[in-house]
Amino acid sequence: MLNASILTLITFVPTLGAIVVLLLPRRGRVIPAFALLVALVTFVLSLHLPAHYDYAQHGFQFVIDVPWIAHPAIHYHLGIDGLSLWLVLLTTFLGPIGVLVSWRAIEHRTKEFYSLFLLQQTAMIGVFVALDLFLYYAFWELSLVPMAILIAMFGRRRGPRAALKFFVYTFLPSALLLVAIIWLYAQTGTFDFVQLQAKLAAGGFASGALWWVSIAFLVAFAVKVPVFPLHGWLADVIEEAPTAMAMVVAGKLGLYSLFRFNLGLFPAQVREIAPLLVALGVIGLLYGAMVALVQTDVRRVVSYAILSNLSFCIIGIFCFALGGLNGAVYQTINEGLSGGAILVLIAFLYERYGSFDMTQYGGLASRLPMLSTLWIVTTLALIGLPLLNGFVGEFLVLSGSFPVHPGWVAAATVGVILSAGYMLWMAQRIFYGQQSSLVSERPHLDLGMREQLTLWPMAILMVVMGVVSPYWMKAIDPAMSGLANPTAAMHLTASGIAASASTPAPQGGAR
Amino acid sequence: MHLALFLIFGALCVAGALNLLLQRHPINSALSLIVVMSSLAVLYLLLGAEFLAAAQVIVYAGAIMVLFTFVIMLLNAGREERTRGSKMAYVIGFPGAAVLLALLAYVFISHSGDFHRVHVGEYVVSTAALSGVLFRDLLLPFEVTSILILIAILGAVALARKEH
Amino acid sequence: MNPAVNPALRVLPEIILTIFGILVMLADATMPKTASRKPLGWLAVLGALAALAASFWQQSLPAGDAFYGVVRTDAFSVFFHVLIAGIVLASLLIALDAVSDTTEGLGELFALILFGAVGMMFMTSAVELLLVFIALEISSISTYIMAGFRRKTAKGPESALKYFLLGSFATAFFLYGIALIFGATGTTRIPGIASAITTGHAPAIVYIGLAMLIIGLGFKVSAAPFHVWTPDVYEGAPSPVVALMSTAPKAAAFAILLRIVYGAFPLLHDHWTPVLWWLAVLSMTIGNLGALRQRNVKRLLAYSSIAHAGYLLVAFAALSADGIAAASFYAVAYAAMNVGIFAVVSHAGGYDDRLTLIEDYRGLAYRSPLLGGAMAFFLISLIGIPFTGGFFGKFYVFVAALQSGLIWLAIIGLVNSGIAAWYYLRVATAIYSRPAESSPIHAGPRPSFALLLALVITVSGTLILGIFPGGVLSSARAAAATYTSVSPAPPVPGTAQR
Amino acid sequence: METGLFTFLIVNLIKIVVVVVILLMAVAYTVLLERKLVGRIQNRWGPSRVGPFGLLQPLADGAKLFLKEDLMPLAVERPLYVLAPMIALGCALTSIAVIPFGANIQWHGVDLFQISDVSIGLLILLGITSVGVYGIALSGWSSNNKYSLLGALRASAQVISYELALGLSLVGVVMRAGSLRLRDIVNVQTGHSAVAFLHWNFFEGFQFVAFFVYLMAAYAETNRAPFDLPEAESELTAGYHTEYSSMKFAMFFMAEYANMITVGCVATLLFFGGWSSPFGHFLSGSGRISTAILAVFWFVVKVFFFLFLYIWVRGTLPRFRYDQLMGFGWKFLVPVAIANIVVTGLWMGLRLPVH
Amino acid sequence: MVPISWYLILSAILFSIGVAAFLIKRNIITVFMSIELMLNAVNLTFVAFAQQWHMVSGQIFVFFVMVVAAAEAAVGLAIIIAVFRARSTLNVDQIDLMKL
Repeated sequence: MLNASILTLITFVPTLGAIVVLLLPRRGRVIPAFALLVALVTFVLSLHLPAHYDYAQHGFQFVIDVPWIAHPAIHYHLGIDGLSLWLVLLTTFLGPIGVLVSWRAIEHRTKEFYSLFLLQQTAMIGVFVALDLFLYYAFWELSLVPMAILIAMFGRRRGPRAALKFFVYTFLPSALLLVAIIWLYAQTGTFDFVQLQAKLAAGGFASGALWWVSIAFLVAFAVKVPVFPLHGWLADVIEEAPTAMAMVVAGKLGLYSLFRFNLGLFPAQVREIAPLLVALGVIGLLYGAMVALVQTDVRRVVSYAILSNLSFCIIGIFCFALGGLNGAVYQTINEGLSGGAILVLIAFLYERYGSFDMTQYGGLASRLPMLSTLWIVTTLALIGLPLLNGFVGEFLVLSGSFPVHPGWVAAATVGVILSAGYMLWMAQRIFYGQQSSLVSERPHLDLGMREQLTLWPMAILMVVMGVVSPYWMKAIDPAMSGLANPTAAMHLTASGIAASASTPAPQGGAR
Repeated sequence: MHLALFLIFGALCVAGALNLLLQRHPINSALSLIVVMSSLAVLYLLLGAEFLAAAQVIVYAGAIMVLFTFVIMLLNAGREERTRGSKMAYVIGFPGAAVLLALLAYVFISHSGDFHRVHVGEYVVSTAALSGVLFRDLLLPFEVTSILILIAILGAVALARKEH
Repeated sequence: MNPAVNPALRVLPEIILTIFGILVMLADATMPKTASRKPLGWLAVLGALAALAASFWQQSLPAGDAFYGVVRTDAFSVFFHVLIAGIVLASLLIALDAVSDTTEGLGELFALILFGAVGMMFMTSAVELLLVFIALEISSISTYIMAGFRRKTAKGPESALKYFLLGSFATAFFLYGIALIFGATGTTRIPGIASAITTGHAPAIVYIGLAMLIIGLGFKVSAAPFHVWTPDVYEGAPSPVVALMSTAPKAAAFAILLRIVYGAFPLLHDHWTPVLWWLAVLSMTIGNLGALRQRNVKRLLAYSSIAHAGYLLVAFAALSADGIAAASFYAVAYAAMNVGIFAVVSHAGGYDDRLTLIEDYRGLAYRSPLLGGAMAFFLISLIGIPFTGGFFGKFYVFVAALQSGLIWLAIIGLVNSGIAAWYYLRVATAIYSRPAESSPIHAGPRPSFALLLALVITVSGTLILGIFPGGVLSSARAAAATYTSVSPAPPVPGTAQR
Repeated sequence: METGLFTFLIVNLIKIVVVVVILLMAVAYTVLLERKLVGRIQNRWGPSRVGPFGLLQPLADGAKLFLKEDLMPLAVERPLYVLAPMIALGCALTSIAVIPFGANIQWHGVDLFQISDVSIGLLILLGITSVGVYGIALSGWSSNNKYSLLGALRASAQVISYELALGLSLVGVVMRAGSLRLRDIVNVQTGHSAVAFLHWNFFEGFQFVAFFVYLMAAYAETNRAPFDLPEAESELTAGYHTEYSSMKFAMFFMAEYANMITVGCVATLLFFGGWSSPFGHFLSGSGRISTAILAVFWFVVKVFFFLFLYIWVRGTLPRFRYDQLMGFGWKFLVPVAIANIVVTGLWMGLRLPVH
Repeated sequence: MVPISWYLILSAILFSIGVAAFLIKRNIITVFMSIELMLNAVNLTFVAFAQQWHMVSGQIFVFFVMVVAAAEAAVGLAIIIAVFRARSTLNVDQIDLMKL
């Protein structure tokens, strides 16, 4: 049955691809072409998910649950719900784009690059689909490695340093996360997310210990997002990493984990600490925006913009309003999409002019109309113009959260305005005004076939997501409604267990 | 007589050991150690271990220590120098050893009630009895020892071989 | 004792190794002086293979004693027999790759490796402290010698000397410990000691004796604060030898430490677990902090091995069947990755350590993708990244610790593994950074068949242990089950909830 | 103990004094014997001036050595320099303590012909022999003279090497006797037939191989020709005792000859039936007194034979080169000794059914 | 007559002196000799306990310790010779090519 094995396929096809890449000859563009093929196949396979997803049903679908290691009891347990559905798709969607954007940027050591890239795909998809905490943690940690090596090997001059920083930043809290996961196992005898949720909801644990466990989870994820004071690695990594990695390094993994585990397993503890996080979110939003305003390096602007946008998601999450949560999920996807797009654009710009300094640019719009158009579209998506995807997310977050923390959310609104400021200012400085010497000296090659292939799908998706958001929401909303209030969460959990218990594992939840 | 012998040779042991510690020249230390070992042989006799007493003299005093003096002479080891390291060692060495001794002595004294008293000839292990256990119950360790010796020979040859 | 089993079969791997060791010696003596000694290495490999096969075969033996209760083959000892035979096999291959035809004393080296392995194997199967002592000495003395095998260099003999002096010092403590235990219980058989101590309290002599045994073995496994010799010895010893001595004697020493504390003093666990707790914390912390400031790769790996000894001790302190299984599993995982990384270091650096500093390894991945990739892979496993043996081993260790309620130990351990990531990554990033133009690196000669074989063994071992640990795990649990009768019941998972 | 402590001490003291005096006399006349015999071998007379046939020569030598000035070179390591000859002579004399030189005849509970009858007599002999090397080693080292040091180094290496072969060669004998007590070893070899000498270990126990190994190892142990490298005068002046003079020199001298006698005694005891008559009851005495005397007689005869052999060898064989010496010891004597043990073990195993 | 504990204390004294000597002495050979002293002290303990329990195995242990000590001495002295050849010194503090 395809439904049972589809997640396994989506997860491990890239790994298989990675192994094959290692065996391919280093001739011509064989390796990137093959990697593209693998990424596309993965994407096509992942299209099966929304097509066969049962939107009416709560709980996890496409479930596969077979014992992996007998003792300690670890299962190979995969499944998706409305939350992970779109994140998996986002990841598989960005896969081919990552290959295409690297097409010219990576000229040497292609074998290493593409095999690690594909391995990274596996790790990220694995994070979204794993329902066994051990398995989840394995993918979570695994996602660090190819990322770090790729940054070190293919980053710019200070790549190794950035990779080290990234790794250490994320690895140390992960160690605590592991302690927490094992502690949960020691207490409950299971790594299974669904069972854990039920057992934790049933109560009976020392609240102090549980609180610390939730903190361990929180910190590990907050670093990965990153949440405001833990963002030290972000700018360096965005600056140094190859574009294909910079696109995926921040945001979705950490945010997904916050949704899934912090909100899913520790609703009570999270609510205790939520005000702090909302405050951090607002501070991060404003801080990111203000720092971005004074940057001249485009990558720095974008990296602080990303920090700012992600902080926005944090606000949405920790207000615990259904609208805010929905918006946060949407915003997570948006960020992956639009943030990725702007990084791709920057990369293309750099390939042409060899500079990241926006003061050296000017008047590009007339020379490169296609690039400029796409840039503007992306900018508008990022600042939340209606009819584009960013608007939906921002609106949902602000409107949903405002009743909960009116003061903070009002402050966040200022951040939104600031973000419009720096993004537009950047666009203005690069594309309009007088042509700079840098621009006029170089030949003007507008986007080529490959580059258009890279960007148009993203641009189109931005528009589609802005216009027909309910299509996405019908999966997100049920998943979030359970997290919005804890009693509903109990209910959801109960039904989730019922669902996974009533349907035999191989058949999954969907029909 | 047992007591007298114990006191004499025990004192000799301690004196030898202290001399080893205090002498600056390795050969004097080596000779002190020989004194300790020979005195121990007498104590073994008092404790009814005849075979061991002889083995002690043959193996330790007669072979191992000869090897030591041989090497000292071969390398023409001179007096020990006092260096910075030795001050540090004094700070650790004496208190460490003193603590160890105090601990052990305390334990032995506090348990002294549990121990027998030894009389001369009360329990003498004959060589035959010794070999009876050695070649039956402990045959395997005995055989395995041969590997140990083989290794020692191999190693000594490999390490001290002359340059080609 | 099962009368149907010929006692010789219970020591079959040891016998095979001894025979092959003697064959190597004799062949070495009869060969012409100028002939290449590499065939001897292959002969030794053959011996290690035979011993490995024999060890596997021993799994079919019913558990029992032989030679008047001096050795015991049970799931536990056979588990470690297999492990040691595997390590010896890989180390021999590494040695074959690293040495040249003109390397001095090759015949002796191969023979010593085989003989040393005999001692290590006996350590895991001995239940009589006398045999433990002899076996420990065989393993130690052979490693002392091998540590100083490059005697023309200034560092070789120095490292042998340090290892020897401190090792013998530790041996004296170990021996005193045995003497005191013998004095308190009147026996040197491990089961006999266990039956002599019938309550949770014992005479003070027993405690001192046990402490001395732990000190002695602590030296052998290079647990802090008894670790001072490790970095120097690893630095001065030839890399193939380090591959062996950082894993096999340690695994054997851990096995015997397990036998002693769990097998002979199960009822005194209230007294020895805190000691192990502290040893674990100190080893992890000192090992990792020490490694942070190392520039020499071999020294760095030495400190890392101290840290890994600490992780292993965490499992000991867990005081449960899971803890024993975790320790056994970890020993295997550590062996696979550490032997592997020394295979790379040995090939890249050569027998005479051409490359020593981390900077020397800059760009290894560019010069030789195979070596660089393999080294990065082993570093990743040492860090403890999932789907490698290093991760699952660590994971299982901390599962055992947390199940026994050692929360702080687990936190300290995992924070430590976070710190450790830093220095492993320094090496890893060096491997993957572009080499400086003037750097003297050359990745050495083309990897030989022996090296490829060793890498295949270690890489696949590390991967299998990370992805499909089930097989080894069930063996480890069977090994641990040897002690379930004597170890206190572990806390049942889920009790907190009910 | 039947006798009191005091009597025990007195009787033993007397025994010791008597034995030591006899031994020293024997040493003195062994020297004379050597000089005479070597003289004859070299076709000259040897000492003949002092007393009839030069019989008073040892006394004259002794007096000379006593009266000479005792030189103490300035650069020597004084305490050890003084100690070394004492160790050498002490060990040489002590080893005689466990040697039974006559039949086991008790007088008021006191064994007349042995100072101390211990159950591990053979081991004690070996032990004392092995300690004796310190005398040589220390003398050479403390003399602060390179010839002496070389001699001492040679001696140490040689003694350690050959001790192995020596010890191994005795194992066969011990196996046959099943005891380390020297009297037991002799008793095993004693027979009553007219050809009792066939019971000797040398013949019956197949131990003639062991005997030759022992003999050669013992020659090396005593630093006698052809193994006298430590004092090889052509290379090292006088080896370890180059710097010694007067009484200290005499002590080394005496130690060497005392050791020769000890070796002779041991060879007699272990391989040639000790004090027992080679011809069974013939000449073995019937009464207590005659038994005692004849036993001592046989013993002395046999020992004398070995002393004679010593001197004969010295007069006949050239000195080994150093590497030959080591090679001979390690590559020939040790393997042969081990083979002898194996063969003896097999032979005994075949002869004695398992009980 | 003489209590066993006296022997044990004597051996403890010797062992402690050995430990102190190991830490204090600066000549490699002497350091090695102090290890031998420690082993001898342990041997005395074994023999004393063998007398205490009237068990032969305690004495046999000593026998094995001697064998081991001999093997150790052979190897140890070979190592010392190798060190001396390489470094021409026997002072522990000068054997410091590698930082401890």
